[in-house]
Amino acid sequence: MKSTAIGILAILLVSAFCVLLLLTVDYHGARGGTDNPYLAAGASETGAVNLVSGIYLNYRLYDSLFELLIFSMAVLGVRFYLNAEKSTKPNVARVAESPVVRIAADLLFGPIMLIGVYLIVFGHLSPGGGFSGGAVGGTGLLLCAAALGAEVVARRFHEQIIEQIEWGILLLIILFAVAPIFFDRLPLTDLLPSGRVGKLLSGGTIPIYNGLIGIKVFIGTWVVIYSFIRHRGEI
Amino acid sequence: MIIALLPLGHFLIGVLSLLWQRGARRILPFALLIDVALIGSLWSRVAGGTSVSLVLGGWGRDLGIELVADKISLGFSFLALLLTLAVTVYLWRERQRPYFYVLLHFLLASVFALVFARDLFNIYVIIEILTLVSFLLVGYERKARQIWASLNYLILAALGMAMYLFGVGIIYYHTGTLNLTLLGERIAGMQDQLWLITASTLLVVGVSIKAGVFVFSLWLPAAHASASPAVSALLSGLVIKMGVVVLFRLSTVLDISLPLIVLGGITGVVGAVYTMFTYELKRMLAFSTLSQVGYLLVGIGIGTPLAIAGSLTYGVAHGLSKGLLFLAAGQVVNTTGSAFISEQVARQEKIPRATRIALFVGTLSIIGLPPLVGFCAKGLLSAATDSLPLHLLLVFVSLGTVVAFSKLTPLLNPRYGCSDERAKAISYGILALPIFAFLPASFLFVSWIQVLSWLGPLQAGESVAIIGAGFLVYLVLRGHPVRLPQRIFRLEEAILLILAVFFATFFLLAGSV
Amino acid sequence: MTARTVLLLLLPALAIFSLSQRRRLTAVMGMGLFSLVLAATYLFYHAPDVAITETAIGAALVTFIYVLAIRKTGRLVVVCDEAPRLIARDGGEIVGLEQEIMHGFARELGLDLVVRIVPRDDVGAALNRGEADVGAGGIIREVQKKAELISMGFLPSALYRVSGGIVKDAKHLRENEEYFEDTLEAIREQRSLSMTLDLARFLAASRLNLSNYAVERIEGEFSYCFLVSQDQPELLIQLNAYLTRLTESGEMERLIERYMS
Amino acid sequence: MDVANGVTIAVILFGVGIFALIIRRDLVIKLLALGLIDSSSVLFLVSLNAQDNGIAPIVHGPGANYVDPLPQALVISAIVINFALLALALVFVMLLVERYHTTDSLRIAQQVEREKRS
Repeated sequence: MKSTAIGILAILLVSAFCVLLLLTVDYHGARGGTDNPYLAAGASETGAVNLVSGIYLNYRLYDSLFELLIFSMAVLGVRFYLNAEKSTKPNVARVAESPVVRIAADLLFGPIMLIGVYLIVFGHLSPGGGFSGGAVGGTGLLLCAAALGAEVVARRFHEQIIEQIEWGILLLIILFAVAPIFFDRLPLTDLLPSGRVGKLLSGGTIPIYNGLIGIKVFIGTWVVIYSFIRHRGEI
Repeated sequence: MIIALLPLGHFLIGVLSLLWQRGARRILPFALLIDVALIGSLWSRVAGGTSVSLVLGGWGRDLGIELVADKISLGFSFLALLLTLAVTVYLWRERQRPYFYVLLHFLLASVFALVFARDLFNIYVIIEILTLVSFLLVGYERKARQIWASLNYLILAALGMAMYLFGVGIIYYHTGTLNLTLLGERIAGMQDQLWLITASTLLVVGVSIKAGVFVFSLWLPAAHASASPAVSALLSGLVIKMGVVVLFRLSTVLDISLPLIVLGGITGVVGAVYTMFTYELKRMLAFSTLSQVGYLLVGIGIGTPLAIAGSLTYGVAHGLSKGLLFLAAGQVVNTTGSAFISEQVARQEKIPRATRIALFVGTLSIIGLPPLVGFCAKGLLSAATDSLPLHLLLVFVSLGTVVAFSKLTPLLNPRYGCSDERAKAISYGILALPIFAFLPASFLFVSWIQVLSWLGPLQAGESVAIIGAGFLVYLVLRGHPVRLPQRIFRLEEAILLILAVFFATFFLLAGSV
Repeated sequence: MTARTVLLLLLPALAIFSLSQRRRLTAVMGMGLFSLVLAATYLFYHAPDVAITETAIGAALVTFIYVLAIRKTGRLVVVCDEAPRLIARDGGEIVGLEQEIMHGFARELGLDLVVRIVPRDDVGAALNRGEADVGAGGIIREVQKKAELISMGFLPSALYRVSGGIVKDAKHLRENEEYFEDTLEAIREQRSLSMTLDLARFLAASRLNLSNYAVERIEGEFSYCFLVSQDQPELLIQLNAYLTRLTESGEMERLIERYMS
Repeated sequence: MDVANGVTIAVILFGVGIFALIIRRDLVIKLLALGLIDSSSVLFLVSLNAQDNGIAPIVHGPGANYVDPLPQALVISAIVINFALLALALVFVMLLVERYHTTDSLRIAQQVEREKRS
């Protein structure tokens, strides 16, 4: 088929697809949340003010565990495929040339890390959570790498060790999730008291999961970014 | 509780073997042993036809994620165990990187999670893991061809899963639940609603891309043919079946039987034609997987208990034989150094004897020679099909398979042969034994009285007749190679085709209610 | 027109704009902006958690790894020593026939061209180390016997042997000067020298005073070519195809006319 | 009802994504289009289940008109999963480009074919 023919066919099919979807999805404004089981009892059952966190790390923790597995496998895959081909230039400590970048990076690094930590710690009370907090932290480290050079950062976070830590934390998370069976409860049950709703120490196991996931994602993000930087040979 | 432990346990062991890389290879057999024990104890609870259900975290069905074990999930769990064991033994001597074993554990974890899953979004997450694992496994040796096949696979799979997510969104918006059981209750009597038809189409199309349904799975031949033999065996034998399992789960709730029959028919016929006229061993096996998936879908689409039993038995049977064939084919390609059957025939003195026997057994099973497991499953399925056109369709697919696999007959010359590595021979044995012992495999889904009452001399006669006829057709066709269009396997054309068949599926669904 | 409507209408516009870009970097940046707008839209849909996740992952992380990746994917690295008219510095830029050819070739592959000037002996080494993709700078096809892959010749050339000069200092007596600039320098200072120069370099050198040197034309048919790193046979096929197309379309003749006459 | 609601826009974005996925041959752009498709499914889920006058599901009192938190929780998983797939796809594209020196999908496909035949 010629490319024009493909283009015409594509336009026809895609627009028909869109029209079909729009016509059949009988959208008439969202339903109210009155009959929603999560809204009815979510906060008191999980102890998390942020219902999204409550669902994410309590009601549907099973999904989140597997999602974490996907993330870890992606990190593993990126490292496996990028690092196997030995980078021809071992010294990648090239610092960003423009002083503006350095100063901006210096200035932004602290606040970004702070935001990351805040998202993790208060994930059950306000929007945020382990995943977004960890990703923000990892991205902050990229800024640091841009200012100081990736090698400097990498030396602080020794690769082999942080990888062990990353997987160790994943192990901890699963063990923690499976642990209730030793107390004769179903796996993934929240054993801790949910505490007074709205306080920092509430939400049962949710803050613990948030913390562990946060550290894990933080490391994972950095490993991905560092693998890309190393493969590229400069920042 | 055991239901949750199977996936989570493998998840855990996978992480453990990553942390303790030197032991990764040796942990795997022990883990499999534990699995056998766990599945065995579950089996005793579902054997009577009941199912075991568990909502994680102790919540209600409307809040938490439900896992359900029934005979079908356990049957496929057994298939997963056998295939993994065979692959591990097959690769025992060629020390793989620990990475490989970690991926195997994660593959098992996701397979167990999927066969028990009863939640639309949970299925989404687990299918994505399967995508990721197969993606990493296909490109594992880092050959450019594999990487390209993997990338095509990933792009199409991601497109499919986005469609699936749209479907999930529509369903949740209208019903407020993701649990399949609850969903079934809530949509009762709503089958003619347009939104439900669209959502069903989106779900079916999304999963079909993973399941090896012809028009949706144009990535499959390249990926399965270019991966290393062990990986191909796992992908073809196991991962594809997982898509079929999900389609089956959906079909119990949504009314999708007509599209399944039509898509299955197309898949079967086109797959059979491509199998007949492909002269590259592993690519031919990959196409044969397509045609057999057609079989499975037709069975699920017919929807009577017998048809479903036949179809899912066939799923397990095909997993075993295709696994065996891919492992043996890998050895054939390795020893002769050629991917094409004609050149392999020319150098066949290099093919070890055990490999030859394995190839022979796998072929016999896949063409449905009584009393192997392939025959058993095909017989059940054909007994369940009472409409004539469908029956003819199944006969055609079987015929195509026989014609295609007759190409292997020159390879099976018993005069030649040298001895094989012991590990390889054992791994063939692991898969070949259940093929011979057909009865246990079919008992998984149907009681043995039913099996014996349905599989009479009529079925056996039909099967043998098909094999004979197929061989004759092969003899006629032998000298006339045919080149079939390969362009549809390009990424762009594949997406166009997927869209086109999306509409076909939609109108089939709309027409059937 | 609420703010949400504006943001929503901005989304398809941004998406179409970015995905129709030719330059990958613009497209990536466009999609990064798209993600930010999307995150803002989520806020209007009362989904702060989704908005934060989308900002942290969709907008920041994804964009960063895209930028890191396309910098790596998008380069065609050419190493060469200077050869006047073929590939040489002119002010801040690198100009010449080979530069023009490589520029067109890189554009056809969709890559950014990077030219690095290295000592002439290092051209092969840089290719072997995988630091560069193509070697250029007056490479003579018939002289090459190394492991690199050699493209077809695209321009006839000649070889001249230049030797002699005044021995100032024993350590200056050397076969090859590192850069062509050094060779010119040596001739200007009339140092001792023994070099084989291709046509382009010889023409540049002959503007200087060569009366103290013995000049001898080497017999044989020679032509210019490119070197390709030996782990990239596909690149060689592409390069040869490109050169053939240039020659057949007459474009090559025009280029040669422009630079060599 | 407003035509420019999230659902409509999400479907349009989905269409734009598929279209770009088909007609753009540059693999990096293809991946961007894939990211767009994923984003559109996220927008679809979020906007479909959010009422206009609702408030974010951070509970501070009973009876308020909160939006449904479940789709938001699902969507967070989806975003992370899509990131994971994308990072890996990008790595594979990089490996392919290093080998074939092009991001053109058609040309890579041709070269893979050619390699296979030889």
